[in-house]
Amino acid sequence: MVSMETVFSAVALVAAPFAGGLLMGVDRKITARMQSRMGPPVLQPFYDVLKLWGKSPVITSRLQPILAFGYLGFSFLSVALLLFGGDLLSIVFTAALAEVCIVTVSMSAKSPYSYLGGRRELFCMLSTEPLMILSALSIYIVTRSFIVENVLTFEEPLLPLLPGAFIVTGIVLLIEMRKSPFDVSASSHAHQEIVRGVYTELSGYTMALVEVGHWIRTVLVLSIASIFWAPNILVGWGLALALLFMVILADNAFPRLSWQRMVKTSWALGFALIAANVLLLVVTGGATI
Amino acid sequence: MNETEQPVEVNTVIPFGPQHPVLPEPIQLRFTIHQDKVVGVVPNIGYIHRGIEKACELNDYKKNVSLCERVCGICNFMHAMAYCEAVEELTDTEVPDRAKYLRVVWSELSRLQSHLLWLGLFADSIGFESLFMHIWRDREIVLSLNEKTSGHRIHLSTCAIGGVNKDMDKGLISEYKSGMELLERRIRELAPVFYKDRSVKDRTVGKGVLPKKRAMLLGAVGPTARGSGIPQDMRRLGYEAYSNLDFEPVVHDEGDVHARLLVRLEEVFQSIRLIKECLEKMPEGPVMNKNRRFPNGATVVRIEQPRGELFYNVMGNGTKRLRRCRIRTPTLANIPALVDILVGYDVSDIAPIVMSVDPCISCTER
Amino acid sequence: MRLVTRARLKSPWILHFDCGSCNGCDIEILAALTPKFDAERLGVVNIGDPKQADVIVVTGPANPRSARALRSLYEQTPDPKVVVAVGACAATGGVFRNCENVFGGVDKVIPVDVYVPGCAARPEQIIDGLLLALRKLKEKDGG
Amino acid sequence: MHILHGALIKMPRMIKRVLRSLLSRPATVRYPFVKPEPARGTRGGISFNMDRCDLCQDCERVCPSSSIKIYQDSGRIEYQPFRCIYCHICVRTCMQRAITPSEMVRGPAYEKSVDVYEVHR
Repeated sequence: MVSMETVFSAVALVAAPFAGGLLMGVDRKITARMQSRMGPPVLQPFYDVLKLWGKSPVITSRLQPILAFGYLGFSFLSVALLLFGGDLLSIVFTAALAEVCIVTVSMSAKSPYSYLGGRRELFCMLSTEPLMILSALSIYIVTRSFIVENVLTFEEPLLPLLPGAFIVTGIVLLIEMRKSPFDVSASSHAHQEIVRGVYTELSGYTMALVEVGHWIRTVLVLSIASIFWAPNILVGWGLALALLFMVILADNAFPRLSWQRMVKTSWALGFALIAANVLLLVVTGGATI
Repeated sequence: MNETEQPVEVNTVIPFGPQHPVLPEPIQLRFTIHQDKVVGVVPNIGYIHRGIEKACELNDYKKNVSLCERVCGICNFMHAMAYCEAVEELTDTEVPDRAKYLRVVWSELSRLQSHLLWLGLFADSIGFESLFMHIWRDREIVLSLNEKTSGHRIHLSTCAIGGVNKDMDKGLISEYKSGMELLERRIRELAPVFYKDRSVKDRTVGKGVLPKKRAMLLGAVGPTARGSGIPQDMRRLGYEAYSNLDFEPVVHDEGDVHARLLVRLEEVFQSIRLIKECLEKMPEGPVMNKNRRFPNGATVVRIEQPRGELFYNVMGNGTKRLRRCRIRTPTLANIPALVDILVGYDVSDIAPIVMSVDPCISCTER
Repeated sequence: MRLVTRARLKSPWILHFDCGSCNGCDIEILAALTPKFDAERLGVVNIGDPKQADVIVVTGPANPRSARALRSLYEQTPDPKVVVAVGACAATGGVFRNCENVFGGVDKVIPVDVYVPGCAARPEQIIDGLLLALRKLKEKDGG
Repeated sequence: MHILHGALIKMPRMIKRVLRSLLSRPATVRYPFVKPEPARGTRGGISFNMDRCDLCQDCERVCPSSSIKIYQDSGRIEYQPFRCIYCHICVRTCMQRAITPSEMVRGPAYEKSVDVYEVHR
């Protein structure tokens, strides 16, 4: 017998890329308005991806299509794990696998821009992965479980207990969405010293796949952020969207920083916030270690 | 290629250009990178060379005004003005006083346009999209004044031999005044971003340092030299109406990217002030003296372009064609300095450092 | 009309290459993307990577050296693509017609689909040129 | 209070401007849909008035881009709008005032067209 929840999760899984594309469109619109422009229509990301799908690709290495599919597939898998109540840690690792795919794509090409982009993407991974794991750990400390299903059924909202971990998720979102100040590996507008960075060698349908994968990853991080108000999914998503707005605001208020600065900032800020948060929990008796 | 045959220390070579979104113009800079640091730069130019100097000898000397104007689209008025000044000297043509003031107004307007363009492109090169957009939005004020003056947003085409071929009426002057006030207000609002914002400072302070002695040795000009503490400004030679105006060159001593940034930012305010002063002091009268002679002899003109010293050496031989028209542009003088300041910095600093000397390749190669 | 064709008309990513212009047109192309004209309304993005571009926007009269770079960019850009020559000198050489080192027009190097007149071309004209190029793209698709 | 003030000072400087433009109207002219009036004196295309032209070739002589060709014997003028740099020097030079400047700029095209004018005798 298929339960209601399973059906809901399956629908959400199918809707995830569309939601991601829509969020990207809203992001581009808000960014444009912040720059006092009109901005593209909200459906613009879908036009872009459809067009890329129909364009004849330039395949520079044989690995490229497989890895592009891999990026999309693993991103999908991580969202699926989240929706079907999987393990937070395995979600983080699956997401990292997707990242490995795109790094391999860019490293396997001859272009120096792509190579440098891949290297910087590795540094992005180096900044985000520990923060994701720490975030998951701090959730574990409160709820005594890594399983999303158990976290969701935890009796009280997590945010008052874990404000630090929530901010850390915001930093992860900033890096994951490739927004200033941390858009070191690639940027949507390509006004950057390494042109399109990791995306340089992608074209046609491989680029479309990676673009959709990127949307899904954004949805993934936002859903993790929404867990912080687990009892009520609507409040949770409201929080996640507020985080998205803060990220867009940061994108427009900062220049791009160097990758060294990115690693330093994210580690220092991330570790400090999580440590302070855990300390607070112990002091207030919210959790026992 | 056999992997094992490679030396242990592999240097990556990055060809930066000729097509690159950070630089709208084609120049190739081949960077040798070692462990994310630039160890060598080889500039590779010639993508824009058109042979304007030769064409100046083939044309009628009056047509050259339009051609010289198109040496560079950004500072087009200054090129036309320098050429006209040279020909006026060779033909003993007196320029009316009002025309002199109008030339100063329009050349300062060019400088304003160029510096705002640069501030925007620089913001873009450090990945500050929104600042780029806001600066370019404010730049439209200058362009709309250009359009009202001469009917075109970029190429003013108002400079002619013997004066200027457009006059300003009362209405336009008041529009200029209100436009300058609006622009000043809007740029003042953005100025703290360049002065104080910590993230901008993080990208600019201490990057691409050019000490004063080195700048002198390499012959840097314009804001690149002024950012290194050299108070060099050709406007102090007092050409056109500059001798009647009151100003001091903007100088910063640090010699890094931030200093060059501040020099240009402060020159924006200086230009606004100069334009206002000119509009106040402008005398009435004709704007054009007809010239009936052919250029004869040789002369040298030096004027201050937004990027530095512009040098025209025009030789005539008493016919309608010139014997020689030699143009030396500021970016050419700044390329040795550019190559020097890039070495030793990170790959991520390449874009701001290259932008900091404001390379204008179409001037450089002509 | 096919879905992909419709999407193609709404998302022209441009590759800008200057092969010898005076900068006038180049800054106007950038100005067309900034707040006053904001070509991003029409989906225009200055992508800078030939492999992902749909519209090649060329300025300048082309000289032997930049022609080589231009030709390689044209070959790197996958189909379907259109070329827009912006400015008088990209169309015919314009004021540089008798300079020694110019070919006098981009169409001597690569096939050009749309010519935009003006020196420098205004942002309005450039946007019109892009829209005309898109119509050509549609014709190429058989739409 | 001092700490709060310090934090505000150190806040990124761009946020104020960015938020204000988010809430105010964008500066965009919706160009292809809304066509603004051309500014007075815009240097647009030119056209020849053949009733006035006396084929003196003055405009051909001054044209910096050689976009005007006048054939005196056949009474024909060829004007290349895609070579023209729209400097309007010809308009100022023409003694007969036979060249009419327009404020409408020339639109883009698939082909480089040439405008041909002929004297009706």
